[in-house]
Amino acid sequence: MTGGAWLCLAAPLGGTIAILLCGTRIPRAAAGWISTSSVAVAFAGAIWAFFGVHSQSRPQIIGFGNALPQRGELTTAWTWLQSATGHHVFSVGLQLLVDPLSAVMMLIVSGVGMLIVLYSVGYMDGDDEERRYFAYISFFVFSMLLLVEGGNLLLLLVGWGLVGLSSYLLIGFWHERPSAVQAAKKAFVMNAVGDATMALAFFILIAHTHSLSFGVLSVHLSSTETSLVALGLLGGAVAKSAQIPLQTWLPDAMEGPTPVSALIHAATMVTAGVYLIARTHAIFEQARTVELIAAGTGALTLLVAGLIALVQTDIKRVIAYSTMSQIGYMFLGVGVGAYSAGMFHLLTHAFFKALLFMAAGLVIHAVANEQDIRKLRGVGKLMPFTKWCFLAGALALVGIPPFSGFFSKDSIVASAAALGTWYGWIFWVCGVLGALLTGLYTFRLWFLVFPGEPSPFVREHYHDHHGREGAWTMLVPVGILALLATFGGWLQWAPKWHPFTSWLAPAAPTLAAAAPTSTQEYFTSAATVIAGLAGIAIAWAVYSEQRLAIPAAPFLRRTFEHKFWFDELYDAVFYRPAAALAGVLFREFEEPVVLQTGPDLGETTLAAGDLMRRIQTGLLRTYVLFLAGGAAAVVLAFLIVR
Amino acid sequence: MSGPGVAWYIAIAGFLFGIGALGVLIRRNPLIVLLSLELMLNSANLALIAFARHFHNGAGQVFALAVMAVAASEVCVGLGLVVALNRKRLRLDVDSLSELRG
Amino acid sequence: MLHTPHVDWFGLGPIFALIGASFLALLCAVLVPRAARRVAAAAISGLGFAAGIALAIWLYVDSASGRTIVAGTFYRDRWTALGQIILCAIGLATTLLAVEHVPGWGSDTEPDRRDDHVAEFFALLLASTAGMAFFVGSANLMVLFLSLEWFSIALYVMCAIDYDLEGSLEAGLKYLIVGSFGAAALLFGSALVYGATGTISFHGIAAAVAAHGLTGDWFLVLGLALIIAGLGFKMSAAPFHMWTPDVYEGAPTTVTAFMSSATKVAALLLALRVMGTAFPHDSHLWTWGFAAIATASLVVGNLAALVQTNVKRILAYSSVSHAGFMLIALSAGSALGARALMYYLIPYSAMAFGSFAVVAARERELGVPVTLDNLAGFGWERPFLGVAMWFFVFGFAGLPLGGGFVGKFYVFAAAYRHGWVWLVIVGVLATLVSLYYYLGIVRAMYMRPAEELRVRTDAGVVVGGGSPARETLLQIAVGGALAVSVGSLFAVGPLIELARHA
Amino acid sequence: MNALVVASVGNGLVWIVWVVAGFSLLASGVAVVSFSNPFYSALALIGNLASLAVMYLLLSAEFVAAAQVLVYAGAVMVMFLFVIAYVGPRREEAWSGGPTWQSVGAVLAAGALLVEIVVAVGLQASGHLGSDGKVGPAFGTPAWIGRVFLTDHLLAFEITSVVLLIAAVGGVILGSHARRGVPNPEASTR
Amino acid sequence: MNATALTSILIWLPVAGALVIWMLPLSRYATGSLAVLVSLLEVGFWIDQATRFDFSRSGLQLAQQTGWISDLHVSYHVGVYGFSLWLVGLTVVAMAACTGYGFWVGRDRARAYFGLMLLLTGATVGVFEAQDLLLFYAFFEAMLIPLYILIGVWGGPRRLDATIKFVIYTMAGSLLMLAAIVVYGLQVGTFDLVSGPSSPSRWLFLGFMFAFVIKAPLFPFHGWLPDAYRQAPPEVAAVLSGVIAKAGLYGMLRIAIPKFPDPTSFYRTSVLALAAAALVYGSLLAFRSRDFRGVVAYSSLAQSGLIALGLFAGTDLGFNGAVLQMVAHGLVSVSLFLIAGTIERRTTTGEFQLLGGMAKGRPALATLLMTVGIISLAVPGSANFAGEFLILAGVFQRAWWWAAIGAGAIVLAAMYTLRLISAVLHEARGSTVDDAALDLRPGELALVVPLVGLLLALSAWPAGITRHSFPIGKAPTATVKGQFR
Repeated sequence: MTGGAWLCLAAPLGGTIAILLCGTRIPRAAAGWISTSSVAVAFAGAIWAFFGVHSQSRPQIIGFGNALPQRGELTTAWTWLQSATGHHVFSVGLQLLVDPLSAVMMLIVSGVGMLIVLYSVGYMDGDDEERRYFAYISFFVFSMLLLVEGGNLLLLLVGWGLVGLSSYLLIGFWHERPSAVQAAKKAFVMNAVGDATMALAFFILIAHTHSLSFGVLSVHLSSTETSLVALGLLGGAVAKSAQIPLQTWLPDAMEGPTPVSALIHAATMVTAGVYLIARTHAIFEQARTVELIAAGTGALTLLVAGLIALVQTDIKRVIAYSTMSQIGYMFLGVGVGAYSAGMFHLLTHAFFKALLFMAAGLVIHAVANEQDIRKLRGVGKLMPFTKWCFLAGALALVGIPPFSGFFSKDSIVASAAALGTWYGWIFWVCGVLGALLTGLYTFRLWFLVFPGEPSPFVREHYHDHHGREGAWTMLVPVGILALLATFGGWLQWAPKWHPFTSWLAPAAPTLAAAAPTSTQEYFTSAATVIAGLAGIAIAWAVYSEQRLAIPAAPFLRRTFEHKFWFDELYDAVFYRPAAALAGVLFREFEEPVVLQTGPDLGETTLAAGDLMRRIQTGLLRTYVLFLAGGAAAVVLAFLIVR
Repeated sequence: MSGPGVAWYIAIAGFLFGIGALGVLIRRNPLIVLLSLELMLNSANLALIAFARHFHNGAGQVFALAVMAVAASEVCVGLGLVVALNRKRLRLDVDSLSELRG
Repeated sequence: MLHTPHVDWFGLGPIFALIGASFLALLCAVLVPRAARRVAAAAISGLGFAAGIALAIWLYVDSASGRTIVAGTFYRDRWTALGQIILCAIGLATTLLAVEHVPGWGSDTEPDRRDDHVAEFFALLLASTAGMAFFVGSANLMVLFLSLEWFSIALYVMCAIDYDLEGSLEAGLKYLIVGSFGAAALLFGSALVYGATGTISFHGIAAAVAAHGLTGDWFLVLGLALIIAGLGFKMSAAPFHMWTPDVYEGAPTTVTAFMSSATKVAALLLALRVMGTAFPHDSHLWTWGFAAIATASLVVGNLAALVQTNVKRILAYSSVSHAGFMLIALSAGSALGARALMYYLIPYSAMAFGSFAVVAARERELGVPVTLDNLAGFGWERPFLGVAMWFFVFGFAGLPLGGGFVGKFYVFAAAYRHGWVWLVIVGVLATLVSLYYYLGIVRAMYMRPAEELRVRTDAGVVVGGGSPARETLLQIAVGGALAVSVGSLFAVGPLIELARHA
Repeated sequence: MNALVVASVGNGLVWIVWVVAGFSLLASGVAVVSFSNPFYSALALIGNLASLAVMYLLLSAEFVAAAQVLVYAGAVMVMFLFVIAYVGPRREEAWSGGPTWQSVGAVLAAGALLVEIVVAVGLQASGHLGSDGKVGPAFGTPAWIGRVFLTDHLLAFEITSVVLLIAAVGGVILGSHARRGVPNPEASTR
Repeated sequence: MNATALTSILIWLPVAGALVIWMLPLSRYATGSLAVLVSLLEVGFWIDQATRFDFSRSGLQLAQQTGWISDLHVSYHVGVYGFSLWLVGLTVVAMAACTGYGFWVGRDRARAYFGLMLLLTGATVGVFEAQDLLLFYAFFEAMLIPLYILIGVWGGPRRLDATIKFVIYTMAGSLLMLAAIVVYGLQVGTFDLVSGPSSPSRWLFLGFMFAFVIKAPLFPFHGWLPDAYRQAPPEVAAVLSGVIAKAGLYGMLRIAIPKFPDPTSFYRTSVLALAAAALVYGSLLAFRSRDFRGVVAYSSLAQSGLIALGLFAGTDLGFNGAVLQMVAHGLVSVSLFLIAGTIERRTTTGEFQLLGGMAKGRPALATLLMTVGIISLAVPGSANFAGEFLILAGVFQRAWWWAAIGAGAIVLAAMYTLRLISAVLHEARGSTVDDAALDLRPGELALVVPLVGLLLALSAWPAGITRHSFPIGKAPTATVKGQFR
């Protein structure tokens, strides 16, 4: 199975290098195919690894440092970083871990990745820097796989940073657009903040355990240290998964090409935070408070994002906010301890959110890159296939049975209820409200864009692709994902059958406290489905038939449109002060003090030299005078001292 | 012998030395400066002779004689310079020789 | 019944060689036809110095144990021999430097008297070197004073020998008068010391002081002070240095090169000898005295050099500051200090001579005084001289391109051994300041943009050194200096051995 | 023979002579420094030298005294007078100008030296100086000097001659009229 | 060949090369190729040296010693330790690249130029190999001379002020060090670094540190840095920040810390504070500075601060990280300055207002600059990340807030580096960027690509350095405490 893991990791990197080296010697399209096939190979490797783990009957002890039996295997290529520290040796290998959790993630990343890369072949066709795009995207898949396969915390951080890098590269892919470049920088810097907090957490671990293998997460530290470590990791997770308070980069990231949004900012990278918490649940369980903070963050985010999504007019941004809000659900899940539920939602979300983005991409592609939903009314009539696919995704998103979202989302909310504590119920309420909002904004989008007569703008700008709604490379993946979004959820229905949970159990067992009873499950499902339907109904009433007028709440509307003023806040609190400080330092210290001190001293010395020159009058008598005076002085001194 | 002790002679020599030094310091005519230098050398000579007398050994007197010769040589070169200056129609004023300065 | 003392002719060999050569050169002036006079005189001078070096080396080898000769008036020891070797070497280099452009030629506008005083110049050069050779070996105050006057008078004349140039005359007169004043002070001091101890021989003085406990004797102290003043004048240490920049600037550059190196060597060596042998019991006085003078020289020399534009003046002030450095060694008053001084003198004299020689070359190709401005581009036109110059100035600055580096190190070591960290700090700061003008010279030679290279001379505008005369001998002289200054960095060990045995 | 003289005249006279000589010595010295005309200064110096010679006699250094008179009052001063005559009498105000600190410093420095020496002498006189005994009759006679010169200080003697020679050469170089570039009206008139 | 001879050969071969170049009247082309050949030979000899080095042994290796100044116990004593081996490697590689750059751009007055470059190589290698204080000082100073002339002759318009400033500043430090050396050497009776005992004197420690903090430089002793880095020719600026600055840090590691243990611990907090200040201050000023070289200059100030943090953390991780970071940052800043040079050759400027949009149609330039930039901001997985991670982990063990400051500075580093990248490559095309500004030529690629390749190799295996800078199996702190014996 490790062979599969290595293959899975190496293939996309190989693709990148191949594309870079070939450069302009290969046609543009070829780059796309190299990339696609490399990711396909990775998918094959992932399957190999998956069945490897599957066939591994008995749990065994793997090199975790701790003696807990696990399923899976740890494989090391070479020592990446090593240093003595005291009597111990701090050593980090370039090692991969194949266990149920990483196997699932590998499947998601490479599988969905493969579909999206294939989709990009059509989508990016004709862009004059296609090769660069595919090099980047294969590099992203590599980084993401490194993240999920990384066999120790440092390697996980490496993958963590590299996905951030490739996300930066892809967001800023159209680098002539200032907005794109800005968005890219923003994304990278905010992620760097997360990386920094993670690094700090690791420093604590190193200081106390001299190691960064996953095993050290279950060793016992003092409660403060545990909490600090957990907080550090949470910081990273929050930044990467665009949760409050580090969420502002995600909507801007929509500047990137749509497939990028689908792959990185919907299906895989942004969900890495969830994976991180699931992977490091041991430390979080030691610091339960922090874990609940994570859950709270999720709950808050899913509401805030839902509210903001209500007023967005850019089709991709609406979906982006829905992503934030769905990841909020996942955080809620893993936060309360229902790791498998969170991971399951991650899986289904990857399906339907990628689907939604790519369907949106079809639309954008067909109408000359117009993204404003107010102009796109009635495009569905011209693009039936896209329309139905999108509908499937939308229903899955809202969580209407039998679509996949229903199965995953509800069990999360249910496990919140399972806590039975006051905050448990708060989380539950948030979840249900979130379902309402989801229905509302999703179908606002739907009703605004797809049904009805095409608007003149659409008629004017719509152009099909050889009589189809898009290149087959784009339609096929959308189709496949539509099927997955529809039926993928049947993999597990918590009250009745739960293979997914039991599969993950060895790696991330659900906390007993977060295991809902069947009643809670049914009850919650009913609540959320009703909420979702209600949302849909309101959306229908408001945006389709105009039965209702939107209540005029200008303040609320402005709040939502300004995304609760987070950008303004950060600009005022962090960026401006830093820039101002730099300016002040330069004007007030660097120039006058640091750069000027030397020259000033020099000037003083030269002035002294000038004095000397004035003494040198050229008058012979002066010279004799100094000779005599000097002699007199020496004599005097000697007579005195003698 | 009786009469003024050596100390008196040295005192005189000291005075003479000071006067000569003053002359070198304040006069501008090179000739007079040279004369003042002679004064200084002579004061040294006086001291030497006096000490020779005091110690009853000849070194002092020989020294004095040698100094005379040296003084003569200095004067010789000095006067040569004065002549050269004069030939270049320069004012005989050491203050006017201040091309080199700073 | 008159017992004339036995004269150790061999012990005086180098001096006699020089004097003899001097007389021969003088004879050239009258016997050799004008056409051949220059070459003949130069050849004689060269041979004289060569002979001097040879004899001095022989003397060094032969006199492992030092003793005084000619009725205890002259030292025959390795110390003297070493000093004489250095002095003769400088003289030889000066000869090479002078041959192609003898001071005293007068202006080229009068071709009929291009060989005016050529022979006399070499005679004086030889004579003054002989005087210095005597000076470093003198064993009593009288010989000291006489030999001092000997080479001083020769130098006065050499400075003024370009008497068609007002600057030369002025330099001569200033040097003469200030020098005579200094000599008078030294003489009076000697008289007082004689008065205090009743003897004029160095050993005798020390013995008398020891015998009668004259350490604090008024006359002795007074005389010592005046002697220090007189010597301080010769080594151009502040505040007795004031004549230095003017004379160095006014004198013919060849003469300046000779003075700046040879005079310092002689004066410092002798000062070390006098203080060590005659006044060991007053070291508590003269160590401090020299330390103070050293500090003054470092401060004055370096500060004043900062603001100069005339290169000869810069180098003059730098020689003042180096007098300061060497006085640090002297003021340590220890064997280490002596070695330090001995060692320092070798690269220093080479660098001083070499730098002035380079200036001379530039001066000859421009026909005007060399300033930082008209030095522009020199490094590119005359690569060898340029490289030599930056070796010299960086060596002055104590950068590890030459013995100057090790010399400074030695000097500081000596000062620290003597417990004077403050003096080390002073030296360090002085070096720091000195960097500015040393670097300034290199900057002028290499880093000025091309358009600054045009300089105005009395012969109209010339592009700096357009087609300079190839002065092979000058380049040989500079090369020799370069070899010595760089070689002394690597050959520290052997040189120190020489100094140690001296 | 002078020893007899001194012996006969006795102390009082010695003192008187000393005082007179000393006075004229200093007076002439001051005169040398303060005359505005070099010619007078030169004459004053002759007087100075003469009184010095007397001092030497008092110190029983006949030969030196004689040499003093011959060499100085004879050769050197004559040389001086010639040059002064050649240059022509030039008047110059006695006290030169220049920077004020210059003059002040001049007086201070010279004064300081003078005072220091005299003070030292005074302090010393209380010490071992002062006393002084008889000297042998030969002391200071030419013969005696000659012996000293040829035995103990042979080298000095030789050096002196060299110095004189060099000075002569120098004087020739600097003073020589030969093929002078600069036209010299005085020379032509003379 | 005798293995120990290699140590001296590495120092004197380039010097000999310089002399040959000055002696022979070769053509510009011949001169350049000779110089490049010599610098490549250096690399070869270094590889040979590295292969002969026994990383498991502790103590000085491949050492040579002959007397120099016998009566003061000063000797010509050279040799290498693990970490100095890496720094020598950095030197020869960087110098080879920079000499090659000089050859590629065809510097005028070729003989002088290449001679000086070779001289610089020899002196710098000497600094890292010298095992005698006076010898160390000699080489430390000797580096200045070629630098002075290189900057002063081939530098930018305001080069004269820059050179004077640079030399005076650095000499101010090193002269005090000379005083300290004299005192130390005479106190302990030897100038030998290996046999010399440790000293408790705080003054001496300060004397040495003064020289090193100016050379490194640390805040606020960097007054010479901005001008020097802006006015120097790009390849010389590359050497300055990539190699010469490391000499100061090397001095801390080799001399200041092991020879003065008590003063080190006494002043530890102060030095750490200076280092942290340099880190934050440098990053802030890099963030506001308006030209390519300004950013790189201030960022290397920040990096020096970071490395000093690692050194004075006094922990094993810190030492290992510092050595790794010295090499990694050396390579990074050399590459960055060379790229800056290529850009300035095309656009005549490094001003951000006048640049931009260069990525379009210049894939090689874009890729290389992007790669180096990304590595220099220490993206996880890069060699610089490994170094910074170890350093901060190490200093964390000293006190958590140092690491916190460092982590903050990492975010700042991301900000200014990305700003640099996009100002040059992205958005609208700058006014000076025209079609005449071509992509990197093969010659330039041949210079930069190997450096980047080395960086990537180092990123793939940072342990290659961290395991081999100090004797394997011995804790660095122990080694340092034992004065590397």
